[in-house]
Amino acid sequence: MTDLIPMGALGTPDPARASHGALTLTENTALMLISVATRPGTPAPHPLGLHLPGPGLWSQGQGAAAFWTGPGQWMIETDVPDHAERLRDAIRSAPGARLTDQSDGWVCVEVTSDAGPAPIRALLERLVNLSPDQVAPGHATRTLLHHLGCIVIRRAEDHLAVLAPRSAAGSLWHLLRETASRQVPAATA
Amino acid sequence: MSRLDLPQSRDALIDRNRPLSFTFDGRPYTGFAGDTLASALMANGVQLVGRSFKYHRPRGIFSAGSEEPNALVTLRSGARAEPNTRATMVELFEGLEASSQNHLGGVRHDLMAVNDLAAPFLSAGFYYKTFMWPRAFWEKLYEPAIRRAAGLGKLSMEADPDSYDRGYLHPDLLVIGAGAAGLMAALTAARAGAEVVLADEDARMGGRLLAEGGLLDGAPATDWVAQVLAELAALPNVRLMPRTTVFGVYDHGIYGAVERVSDHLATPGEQVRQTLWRITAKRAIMATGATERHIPFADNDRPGVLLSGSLRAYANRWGVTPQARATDPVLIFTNNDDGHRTAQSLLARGVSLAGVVDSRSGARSLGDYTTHAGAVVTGTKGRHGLRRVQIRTADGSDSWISCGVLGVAGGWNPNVQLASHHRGRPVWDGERLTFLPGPDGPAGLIPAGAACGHGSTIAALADGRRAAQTALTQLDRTAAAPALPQAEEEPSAITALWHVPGQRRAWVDLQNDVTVKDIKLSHQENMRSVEHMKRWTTLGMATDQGKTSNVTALAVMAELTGNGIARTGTTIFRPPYTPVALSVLGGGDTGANFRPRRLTPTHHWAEANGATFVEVGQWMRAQWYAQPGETHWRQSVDREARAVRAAVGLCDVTTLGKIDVQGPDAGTFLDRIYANTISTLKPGRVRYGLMLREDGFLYDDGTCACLGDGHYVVTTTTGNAGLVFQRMEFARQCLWPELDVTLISTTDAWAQIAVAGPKSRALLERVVDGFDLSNDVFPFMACAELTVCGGLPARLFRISFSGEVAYELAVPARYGHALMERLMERGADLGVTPYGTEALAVLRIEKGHAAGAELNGQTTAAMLGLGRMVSAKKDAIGAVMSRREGLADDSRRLVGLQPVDPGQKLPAGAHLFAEGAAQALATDEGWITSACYSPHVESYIALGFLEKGDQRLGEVIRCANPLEGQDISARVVPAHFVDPEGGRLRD
Amino acid sequence: MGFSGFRVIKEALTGHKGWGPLWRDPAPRAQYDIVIVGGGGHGLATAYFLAKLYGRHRVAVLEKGWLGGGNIGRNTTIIRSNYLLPGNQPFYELSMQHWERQEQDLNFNSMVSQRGIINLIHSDAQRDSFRRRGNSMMLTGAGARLLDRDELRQMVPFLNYDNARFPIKGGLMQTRAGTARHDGVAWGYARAADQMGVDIIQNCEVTGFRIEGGQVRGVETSRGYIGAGKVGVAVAGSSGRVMAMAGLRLPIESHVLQAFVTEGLKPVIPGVITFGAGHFYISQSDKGGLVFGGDIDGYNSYAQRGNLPVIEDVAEGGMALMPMIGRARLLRSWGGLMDMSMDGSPIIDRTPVEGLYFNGGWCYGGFKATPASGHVFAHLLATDTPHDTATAFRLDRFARGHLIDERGAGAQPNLH
Amino acid sequence: MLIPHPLLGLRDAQEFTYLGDAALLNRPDPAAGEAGFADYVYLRDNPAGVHRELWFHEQGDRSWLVVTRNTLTHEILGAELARDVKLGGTA
Repeated sequence: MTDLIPMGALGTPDPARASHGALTLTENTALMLISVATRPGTPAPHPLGLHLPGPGLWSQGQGAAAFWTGPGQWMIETDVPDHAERLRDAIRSAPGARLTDQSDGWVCVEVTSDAGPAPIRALLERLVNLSPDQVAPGHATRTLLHHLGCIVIRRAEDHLAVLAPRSAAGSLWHLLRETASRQVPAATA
Repeated sequence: MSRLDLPQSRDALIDRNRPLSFTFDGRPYTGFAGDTLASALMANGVQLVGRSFKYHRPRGIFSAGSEEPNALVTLRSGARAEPNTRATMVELFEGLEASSQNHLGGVRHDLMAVNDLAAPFLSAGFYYKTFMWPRAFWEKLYEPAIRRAAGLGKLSMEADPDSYDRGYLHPDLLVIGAGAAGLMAALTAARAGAEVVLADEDARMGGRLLAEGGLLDGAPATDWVAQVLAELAALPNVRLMPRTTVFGVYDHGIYGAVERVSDHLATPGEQVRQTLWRITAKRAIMATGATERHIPFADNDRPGVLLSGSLRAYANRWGVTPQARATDPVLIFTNNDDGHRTAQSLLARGVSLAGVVDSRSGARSLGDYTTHAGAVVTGTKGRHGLRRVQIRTADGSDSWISCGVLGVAGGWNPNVQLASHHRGRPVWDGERLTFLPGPDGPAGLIPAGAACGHGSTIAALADGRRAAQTALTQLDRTAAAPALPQAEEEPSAITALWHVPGQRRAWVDLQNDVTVKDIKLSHQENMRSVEHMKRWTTLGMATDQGKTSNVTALAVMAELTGNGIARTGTTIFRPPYTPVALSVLGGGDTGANFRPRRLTPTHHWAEANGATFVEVGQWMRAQWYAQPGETHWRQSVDREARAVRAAVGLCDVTTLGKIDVQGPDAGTFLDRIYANTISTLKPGRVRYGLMLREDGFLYDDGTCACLGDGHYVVTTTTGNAGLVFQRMEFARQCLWPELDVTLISTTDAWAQIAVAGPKSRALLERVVDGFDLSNDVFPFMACAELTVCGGLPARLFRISFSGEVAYELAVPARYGHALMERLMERGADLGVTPYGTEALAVLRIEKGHAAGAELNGQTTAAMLGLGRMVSAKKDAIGAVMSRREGLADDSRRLVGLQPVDPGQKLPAGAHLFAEGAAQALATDEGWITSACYSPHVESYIALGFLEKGDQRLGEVIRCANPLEGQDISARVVPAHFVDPEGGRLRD
Repeated sequence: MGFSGFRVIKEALTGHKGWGPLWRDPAPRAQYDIVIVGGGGHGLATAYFLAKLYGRHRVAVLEKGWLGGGNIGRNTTIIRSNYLLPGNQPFYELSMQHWERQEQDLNFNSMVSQRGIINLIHSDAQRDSFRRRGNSMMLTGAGARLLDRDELRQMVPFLNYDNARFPIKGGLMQTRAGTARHDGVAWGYARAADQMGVDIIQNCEVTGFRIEGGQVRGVETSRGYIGAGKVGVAVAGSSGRVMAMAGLRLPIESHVLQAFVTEGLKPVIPGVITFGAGHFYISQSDKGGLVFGGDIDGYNSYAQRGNLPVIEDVAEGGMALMPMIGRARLLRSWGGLMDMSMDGSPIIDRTPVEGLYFNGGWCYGGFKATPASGHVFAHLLATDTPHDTATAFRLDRFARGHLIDERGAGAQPNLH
Repeated sequence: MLIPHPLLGLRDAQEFTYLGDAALLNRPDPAAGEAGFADYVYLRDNPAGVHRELWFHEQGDRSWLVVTRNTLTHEILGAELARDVKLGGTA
């Protein structure tokens, strides 16, 4: 194994972390991302039985999760290195499936609430122009966060993940912190 | 004057137990919580609050809402000073500071009031007819004087210190306005389970129900309002948004709204000041109410003259009337029953009434006061505030009535503005004498209540319910209809009276000083189209956007044309409904975080090593690395460039776009993307490629590496990465979807570092894991996947931008920082030097490589001397159009230029001329694209496009930069200042 | 009767009874030598110059609504001649020279105010490209100044120099540029043309062309057929619609450009400032409103109104550039119909239909071109040869590859 | 504006990049020569009314869509994946 020491996307060796009220923001440096592409119209592969979901959706499987990124394209997430390797092998052997490792292409910030879904909803209202059902639990989509193209994954009612191009990690972190730190009244809806 | 003495039960809307102190024009006053600045000023007997735009006439509070044209003040001070703020919309807070505007030497003794004496000369459009001679006087004398006199308030010139938020809502139903109709609509929809947003510009919801003092179900209407609001607030599917103005209607049910989160506080504290909401609603109900109109008569603009319904609102909601002295009686002038309702309200509150002047013959009092039926107001007196009103009675006799306030009731104009935001025109209702929302309003916007002519409380309630039911039906929801509260009938019985004819000036637009005479003059000069009249007179262009003037002016115009109002037409209303602060529209970060920034994987390393950064597209790149003792950037750049030529340099080139192209048809696909052929490229090899736009001009260049069968990596220039990806997806999805190929952008995934210079191989040999870098095994334009630094997966490309032996080494981005450190450490004895974009530019200019300045979208492959790369054997984007005569015959070619005097600097952007030629556009032969000092050549050098440049090597030409007074002799040389044969990079 | 300060005083003292119509409202005649379709700035200026310079008086201008109701009345009033390419710059300089004597030529104060325009520079590469442009301006006599940061800071101290995402490094200035009162330009030309016998016919919509044997004979209108020896079309954003009636497709798309004005404020902005990096430009009107704009919305549209994203984008640009405007309020926003051409430059040329002439493709730059556009279009209509400054504005330049692409953006109108 | 994405439902137009007339799907054969390409690259119907046009979901799933929209009212009448349109030959 290499002796080079990896650096977090925010320029720190340890994952960045911040809390604002009920919200906690944590850089997820353990996440590995594997992009899978097939010719549109051909059936979706099931690497190691992982279900690759339909448009706008995110689904969790054993040791890994996946979300749709475009017609015939998915991103698989896992934080288990061995599993990642097995997944890569499985994709390579799936007919017509193409693999691109994107683990270093994105920064991922996990946003969790310790006061239920309301703070997450209020944050979402100020971050993305998507209706609540488009960011309901089990949904993932690429969209604009202010001027930054991001992927928003609603992992649970009280848990959101935001992925941005790794190089824009600083801008994403600033944006999330600024928005979270403002006194956001709890959403009524 | 002091507050009206009222029983507490009917006076719940101000809190007399919470006094608040404030200042106006520096003088201290006291009001109560619940007051607006306007009501508090009234309570303190302040009548004169400002000056008009053109004549600087005294102005008093005219309305009780957002239509206010007169009472514009500067709120707060210092960086938070907010000019042109409507006193009627400002909630009083402790310590509020406000000042009057647009005067010279105090609002009472405004020296600019001299304009009023010159009024005869300042008729509509006067400035188009004069100030033309002598010519030079316009900019030097006339215009500066006009500019100083114009404008209203002043900006502080300091940056706005507050923060702003932005948010997005997606309700089923947006209800705009929380008056009788809006509340009823929201209640109906909310009970049916729809997601409802109820927005109102007022701090307090209830609309006119707060102002009328009437009864609903036998109790004060405010009780019903409270009860409905309590129910709505308790429902999870309802969001109440007071202090929120829906300012614009955009396409497909998108509404712009501003919530004034903390404007009612002295400072926002931790909160934002305002939030901009973009509300995407499946349906919306426009329950925006109506605005009362006035009736122009001679000298109708004095402080103390105001709208009758507003007078009623001040009395009922805030317990005040606007006399300068409490004992002065109030007079009403009306052409409909509504004026009498004000009289009744005032009487009920113990206000002394001088009577009602009612233009309708046969009008009768509705209470214990005098009604002058068939009479009109024909004049006023009072310098800074109203003292007397002249009336002409039905028998034609004139008389003067002493009074301190005149309430004018000319009927109500539905607030149709939002319905016109898609340029739909309101339609004239000859019976109600109002414009109503037209049939071609925005899709999904349903007018309701007074906004569509149902002005009485009982009608508005019913219509609100009707509108909600309509919306619910359209949304496939069924709803039970909530019962309507019982209310009294409120007849209108309006008869047309648009203005009182007379010789003296009668104001139509109070802020911009447009009078009935101006409209007549406009007509006389054939400015008869409504738009012409508006533009000639400036009517309706005031900050109220004509809310208090447009319809009246139209009626006057209709009278002149004899065409009737319906045929005279109307102007349409444009967003915003009321003015919106630029700071909330442009909210968010305005400084360094104005737009996202992308940092390279070695950014922090570079920062720690003395780098100066430069913006390149979205990226921040190291421009040069200053070493101790270097005082000028040139010292650093020269050193870095020399190090690459003599030893080895490191440059982070991660910013170049990287697109992963995979699939059995990838080669075929790339043949159509690139002008040159790619499909013949073997795994392990790299090729330089040119991309054209379909119009045949150069678009981008870069390398294409073949990593394996059907697997390529395309690199793009930094600035074009996004565009190239978009165009490639276009080609993949829209032009040739039959090809089996997929595209993934991997720009951010790899940290890519250029290792360039004669010692680059020696350095790399120290980090690769047993990979043979010898020239035979890994020659120029080779590529490989390998591992470095003990097992780290990497990609290596042997490509060169500098003309030296060079490589680009890519590793997963998280290791970029560590790799840079490792290369620096391992290369210390080799003289390894980090270099920035400046040295990169020097090196590529020396080598004659094109970059952004040469690929500026106006150039062709042939101009770069690369015409042969555009394959004639295959179809590719842009190939056909590159053969057009205008491109094919363009004989400008990229050349090198060297100053005859080596000490002279060649400026990029200079134009090129033949020696001795007259310098004009007609004789222009090209321009310098890029220039730098070359430490290798030891002279300034440049690249440029020159007419037939390839045939003019050795010729001395002129580089003209008249912009900076330069005209420099330069020799035309080949565009390769270093190693023209290319031997070095193949070493 | 002429306009002058003296006359304003005289009329004021006699109750303004002497002012007559600024122009007549004649009924259309059966036949004209030349019919101009479009009563906007360009059409009215063309008629004026036809009468003034080329002695053509049997001329009608047909306007479907009220004269000056199109882009001439809905732009941000900027005039400038700061172009790069030889196909453009001499033409815009001709226009600037007309602007400089506009009031005296027309006896109408259109308030030409040469208070300068500054294009901000944010990078060395941009300075190089502005130097190339500034030199083109110098070579046509338009004049230009390259300002460094300190000079700029002296002139406009209120910009965000210290904490900007796009640092301000200087500016390219044209001191002769500035603004003019847009409505006044239309009215000035209309009045002057009318006085020379041109018939300006409002509320007269052209519904078709009568073409016989490849030769235009006249136009069908909502007020009946009007015969014409020649027909010149100058309808800006409606170019596609109108020319389709003659069976022609154009290298033009119609787009919406929004413009904005704030409430009136005491003087703040000295001239015109453009902030390319933030897509924002601004000036201040004589009445005190800050007049500003940014990018086109970007999609084909005939709706004369735009959407929120651009409004927000423009306001963001403004706030980033000059954070002191935050507490000014947007009073009004509106949209104009832009005839966006495929290379960003105009077309003034004959068409395949004999006797039918076209003037369009102005993108968002039509206002400043108004006088020269009228002048050279009149020249073309009167002489059948292009004016010296307008030889590049040919319709066939697209097919032949002689583009005038200032931005190098290629055949995509929403990028120009 | 809201674009009715065939796969993702209503999405704000701000996520999209606009290109122009969907006739750009009909790239001519090289045999059409310069004249054929000049028509394709430069000439537009530019209708005041129903317009089929290309939008790229740049901040979304990277699909190119053919959107049918009225340029007078901005009303959207439908949207399809450009790939389907091209493969279906209905461009």
